[in-house]
Amino acid sequence: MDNETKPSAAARRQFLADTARMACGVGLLGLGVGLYARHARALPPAAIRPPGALPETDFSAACIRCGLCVRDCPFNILHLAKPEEPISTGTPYFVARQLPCEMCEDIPCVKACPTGALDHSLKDINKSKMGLAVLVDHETCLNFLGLRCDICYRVCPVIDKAITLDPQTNARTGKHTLFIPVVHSDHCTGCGKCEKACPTEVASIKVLPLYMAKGQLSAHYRLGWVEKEKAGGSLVAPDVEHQYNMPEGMKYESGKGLSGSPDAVSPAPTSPAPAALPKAFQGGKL
Amino acid sequence: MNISSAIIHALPGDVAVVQAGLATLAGVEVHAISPDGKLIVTIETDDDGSNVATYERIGQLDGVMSTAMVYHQTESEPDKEI
Amino acid sequence: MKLTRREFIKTNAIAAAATTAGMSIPGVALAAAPQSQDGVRWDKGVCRYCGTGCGVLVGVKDGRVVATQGDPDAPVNKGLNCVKGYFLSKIMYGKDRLTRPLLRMKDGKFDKNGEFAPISWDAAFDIMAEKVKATLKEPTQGPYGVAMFGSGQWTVWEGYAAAKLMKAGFRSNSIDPNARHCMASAVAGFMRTFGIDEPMGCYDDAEHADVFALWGSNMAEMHPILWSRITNRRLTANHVRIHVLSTFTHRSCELADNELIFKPQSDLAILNYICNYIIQNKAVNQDFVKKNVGFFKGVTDIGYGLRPNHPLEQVANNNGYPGADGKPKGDPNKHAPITFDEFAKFVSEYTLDKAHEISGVPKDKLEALAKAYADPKVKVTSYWTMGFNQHTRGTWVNNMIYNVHLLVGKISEPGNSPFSLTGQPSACGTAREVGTFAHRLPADLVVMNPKHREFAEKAWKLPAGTIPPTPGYHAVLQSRMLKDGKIGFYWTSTTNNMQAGPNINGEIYPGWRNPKAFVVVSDVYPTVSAMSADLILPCAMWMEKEGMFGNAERRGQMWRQQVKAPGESRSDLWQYMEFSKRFKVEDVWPADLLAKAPELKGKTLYDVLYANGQVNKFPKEELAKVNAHAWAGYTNDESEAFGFYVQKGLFEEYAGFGRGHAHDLADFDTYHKVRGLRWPVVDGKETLWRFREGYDPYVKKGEGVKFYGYPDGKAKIFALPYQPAAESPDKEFDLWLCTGRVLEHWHTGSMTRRAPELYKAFPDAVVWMHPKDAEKRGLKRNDVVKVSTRRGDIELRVDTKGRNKPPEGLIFIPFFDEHRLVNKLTLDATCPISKETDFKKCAAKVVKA
Amino acid sequence: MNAILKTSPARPGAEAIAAKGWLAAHKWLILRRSSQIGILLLFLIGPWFGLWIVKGNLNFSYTLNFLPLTDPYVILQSLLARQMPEKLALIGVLIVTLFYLLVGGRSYCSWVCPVNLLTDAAYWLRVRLGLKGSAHISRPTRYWMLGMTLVMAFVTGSIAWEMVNPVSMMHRGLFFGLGLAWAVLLAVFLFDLFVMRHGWCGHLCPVGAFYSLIGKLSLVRVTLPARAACNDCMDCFAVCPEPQVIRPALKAIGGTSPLILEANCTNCGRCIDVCSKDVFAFGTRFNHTVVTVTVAGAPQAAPK
Repeated sequence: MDNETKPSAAARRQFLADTARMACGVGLLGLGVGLYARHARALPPAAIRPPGALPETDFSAACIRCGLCVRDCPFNILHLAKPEEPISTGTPYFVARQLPCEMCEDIPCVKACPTGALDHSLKDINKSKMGLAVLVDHETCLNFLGLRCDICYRVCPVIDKAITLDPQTNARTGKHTLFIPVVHSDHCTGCGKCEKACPTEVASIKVLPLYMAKGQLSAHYRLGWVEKEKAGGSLVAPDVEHQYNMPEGMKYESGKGLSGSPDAVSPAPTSPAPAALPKAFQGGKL
Repeated sequence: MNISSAIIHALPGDVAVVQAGLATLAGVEVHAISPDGKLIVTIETDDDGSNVATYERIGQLDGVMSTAMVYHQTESEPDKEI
Repeated sequence: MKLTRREFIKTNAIAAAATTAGMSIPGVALAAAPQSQDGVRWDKGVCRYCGTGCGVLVGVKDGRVVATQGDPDAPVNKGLNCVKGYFLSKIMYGKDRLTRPLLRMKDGKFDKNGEFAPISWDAAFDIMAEKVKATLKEPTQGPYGVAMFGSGQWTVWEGYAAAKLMKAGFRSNSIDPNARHCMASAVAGFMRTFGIDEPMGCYDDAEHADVFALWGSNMAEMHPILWSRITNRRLTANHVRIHVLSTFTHRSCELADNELIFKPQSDLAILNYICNYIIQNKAVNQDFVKKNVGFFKGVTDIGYGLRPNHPLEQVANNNGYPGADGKPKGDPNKHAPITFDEFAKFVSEYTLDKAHEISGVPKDKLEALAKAYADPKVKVTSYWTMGFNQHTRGTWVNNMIYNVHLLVGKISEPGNSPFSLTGQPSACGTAREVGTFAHRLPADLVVMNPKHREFAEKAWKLPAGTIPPTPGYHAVLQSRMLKDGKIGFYWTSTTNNMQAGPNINGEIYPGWRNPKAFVVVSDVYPTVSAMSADLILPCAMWMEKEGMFGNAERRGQMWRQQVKAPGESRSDLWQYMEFSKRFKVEDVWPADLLAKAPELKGKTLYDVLYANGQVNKFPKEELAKVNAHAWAGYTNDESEAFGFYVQKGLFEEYAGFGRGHAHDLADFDTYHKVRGLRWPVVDGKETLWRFREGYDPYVKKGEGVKFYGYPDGKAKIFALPYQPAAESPDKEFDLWLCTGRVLEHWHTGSMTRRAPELYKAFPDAVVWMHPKDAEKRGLKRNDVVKVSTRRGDIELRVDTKGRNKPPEGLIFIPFFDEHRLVNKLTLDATCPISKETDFKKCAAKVVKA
Repeated sequence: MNAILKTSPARPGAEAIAAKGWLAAHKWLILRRSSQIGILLLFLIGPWFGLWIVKGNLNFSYTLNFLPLTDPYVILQSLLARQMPEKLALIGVLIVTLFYLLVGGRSYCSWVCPVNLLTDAAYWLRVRLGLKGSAHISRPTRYWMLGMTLVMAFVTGSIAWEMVNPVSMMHRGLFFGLGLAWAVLLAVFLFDLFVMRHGWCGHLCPVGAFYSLIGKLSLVRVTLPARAACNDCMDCFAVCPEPQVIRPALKAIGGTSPLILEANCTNCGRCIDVCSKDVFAFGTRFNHTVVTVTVAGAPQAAPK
């Protein structure tokens, strides 16, 4: 060691070899870590990030694993991932089936985040997108079977917006209704209360990451009725009035079809009521 | 173990004779007798061979017109609780 | 029952052979019962919860109910259930099921302040008998001090056996069912308007009406399967309209074409406005009204059913309470005939403007509703539940909805139906029809009527004068009498009044813990009530006994006992009958009564009431015979215990009251075969719509419509005013508090909270509040708040979104949660006529906890 | 260093105990352990007793909802992964950086880091068991490790190192649940015990490497005001986790000041404790003065 200042050729070779060995070792380790990190970026579907979480790639860069969000969650629903879990170690998540997000109005978890991994521009918890509820199994959903469960609907904190019930006739009984739960992605926050409360043995409705849950229409087709509503009227000049050959007492209206009958003049009884459809028949459904 | 059930048609007058005959066969139990001469029996034997033999012997009993097996099941652990 | 595989296979083998040979084999019970591949035996039953009466099939394996299914052949539900029904198979198997009698003891003896310790049934009945006898002798208590609080969840024969034990055995009319909290107003409404109880229509109205009006009923959550039928009607018939009236927005409003959120109590004004609208617009069905209706004006200063010393009662001159002279102050039920014109004049002050002003409902919405009722071409079915019934003017408001239907003649025909829904599985079948109310006897008979008493005494083969002539203590009065020391022995069953009754802090708890009272609770789980009692008796429930329920459309449905009750649990029926053996007639009847029937001397109440030659008419062999079509060798625990077909005997004796009196039930055996029948069942035919020729066998040819409940065949229209609630918000208590239910839990949750999935679905009660009200108080959603009234306070979380959306100034709290007892807050004001509590209106305040 | 162990059969510090008494010979060790455990306790009374003085962990903590403290290393990785933290975290970085500039970068390792407790224990046991052999990895490897973690943050766009970092894993694990982190920590312990002396903290840990960079400029230093009194007992070398830092200053190689300026000195103060001659003392990087006066009584000390 005394020769440190003046290394011999052999020592220099030794040094170079050592350095190369070190670089290779560390490099291999780095490769492992890198691959592991990439792997862990594919968040398992059951793990849901707190509200305001950046997209997973950004999140794993911004989250410094401090656990402040965990500490400030008043309902103790958040955990930090442990090394054995298939989630980036130390990052916060919750499992809806165990304890869902209670959607605090003041969003304390986001406020607590020192780095913006939970986006501080999220001020309204209803705008958060932790995931998207998906009624994954129509075969076991009690409402699809005609039973009156609709628990997912009633526990939804954004009831009537994020989940609506679409009534359809129960063809089997002929006199009952199937209340089909429909999730609306523009309002669903992915809080997971529906998944937690779903009474079937294995939840029939689950919160999935947005990228898994959401489909997308192709740009080459537009929904005519949506476009018309957006435009506030027909995109092409409105139809002109039609005239029809009709027997006495009968009426034919474009869109409505035939009405009245030749003998009975009075129309079918309708009771007067404000014109709008019941909310159950609107529900944001297309 | 073989368990099977059968309907035995006996001549109406010979029911008692048939019943006595069945009583001599091992593993055969009479469960019901109808007025028109039908007997419902179960037959328990250890293997297929003795099962067939038992049916043959029933057929040979005096007063038996016909024997019809209705139900048959083999069970390896007959004394296990369900 | 344990079976080896050999036995199992043999049984199957025999069954197969027997089926092929067309023979039946006695002693092979298993084989004859329908059994599926997985060894589950299925039999028909009825859902244990609400008054809808959904049919279910119950699957039993190894002596345990392992599965249920909606009965696809049941006409009500066609195989469907709500989510509570989905978990039916779990309700009997909560971990804390009671299995032994438990008595509060200290040093081996009963002590009111002791700890619960297990005792034998013998010891339990010993102390009960001792307490009953002491109460009968105690001058301040007497026979009416022996009181019972029963249930609309009693099976028909349990209610009947209990009523008989109380009214004829102990000669106390102090028996009342929890249905008093639930539909007494509907009953009083029926009796006052029609002179006969129970709805005239049936569920099939749902497929025929053009307009549905919900008055204080959240059917979407409380009658989920019926709601699904109404929704389907709206869905499949374009012209159908739905009007929902409520004091807050709830799930049923989703389907509303017309949502009317009115101020609490203003339904009275709206109903009068509708009558006025009908008259002003010449929409009265003149022919119908002339022929079928009489007009009456009721007394109005009837008080609020509060304690007599309450200021509101002191100024009420027709509340029927003892006045200064000791005589009753008038009669709240009193009414005198008026003319149609007088009635028209009376309602004429309820103009659209006034109705709008009182109710706060926009005028166009009120008018739309009135038009629907007035339009002769439109068939209207009105449904109501607790919004009407739990009302300090509950009887009135029931009368007033009939006013509307009667004025336009929209009644007693498919689609035109005022229909009172029920919340308990046998509120109609047991509580009402069997006559377990403090003033009633079976089949609409009442104790005040000497002819009715005579009829009952004869039917029961008892001496004249056995049944006392005055009504006993009703539900709320029982709580007060307990507190005042007037009740010495109190027995409640199949109900949870310490959670469901009003003003727990002020009345019920102090009453039950009064040293002068001995309180017995028969129940299956350690409910709040059980834990407040002195003696707990473990009960058999639902499929652990043979039963019959009667649903809201007059449909009676029976089931067989499927499994044994756990441990030492016994059915209520066994409890009443076995307990009756503890009394000799001499112990409980006065000498002069006994002198009229010397042949009864020395006999026990059991001999007199149950082994009377009628109830014990059917020998044990009947069990197998009656049920042979379903189940060979069937028997049940009560019949084994007493040696005769107890249920059949009780049923047939009871059915004798109604047959020929427009309450006809079919014979016992039939009910065990069918999926329920709607009474009156005459010549084997059910009745769907009452009071109308063709549909109702009691209306003769050519009579058209006949309301035969009254001798003149006419129904009554009542002129009754709008009056304010007993307690309204003020400066300090500035919010209306309304209580109620949620779909996931049934009533006090003693069953549903023990199904883990249902508990998880809605674990804790919350207070729903308008977001602005929350903001004003500095509250956020999910904050823990303290809700208080003049009677107490509770802490729970606030919800500003979600299923219920109260308007500003009103909060809603469900009562299912035993850890957040909202009935510590409620006021024990009742309808003075029906004596039913108003759980929907009192004044409360909310602060951050 | 094998030689050292051979020539001093007694435990290092025995002389100092004899000279100064046990307490004085353990003063800094006790203070340091108190600091390490005290910090853990501060974090633990929250989850244990619901008394929230400090929330979070060493990556970021928030004290009394007032004082933010951020690990600059993790923020550096986050920045390299192209994420800008919130202001609060940056204030925390500033405070922490300034603090360690003051007290010495690797003070983090010896006074704060919980892994140090573990590796110290491993070393103590190693000596106890008389385990001799040690693998050879050069000390600068840690800088390669540091470089690698930073490159990985940049390349993967995530704080990749945090997934395996035993330091934060241990600290976080203690308050939020260890999970399988115990296995990682056990591996570190066993590595230090059987494979390599001072293996993790002294050779590999990139966190330590990072803090050593701050340490290059930091103020508080171990000074050797009485280096002349050194009797070459070698106890300081025996206890020092980074013994290479002592020699230049002690032996005045290249005419250096009596000041340990090496970035990897952890300011643990153990050398001060074990020196019976009181050669070492805490001072600042500006303490260049050498005490020429012989320390009184020093020669007489050290009874064997």
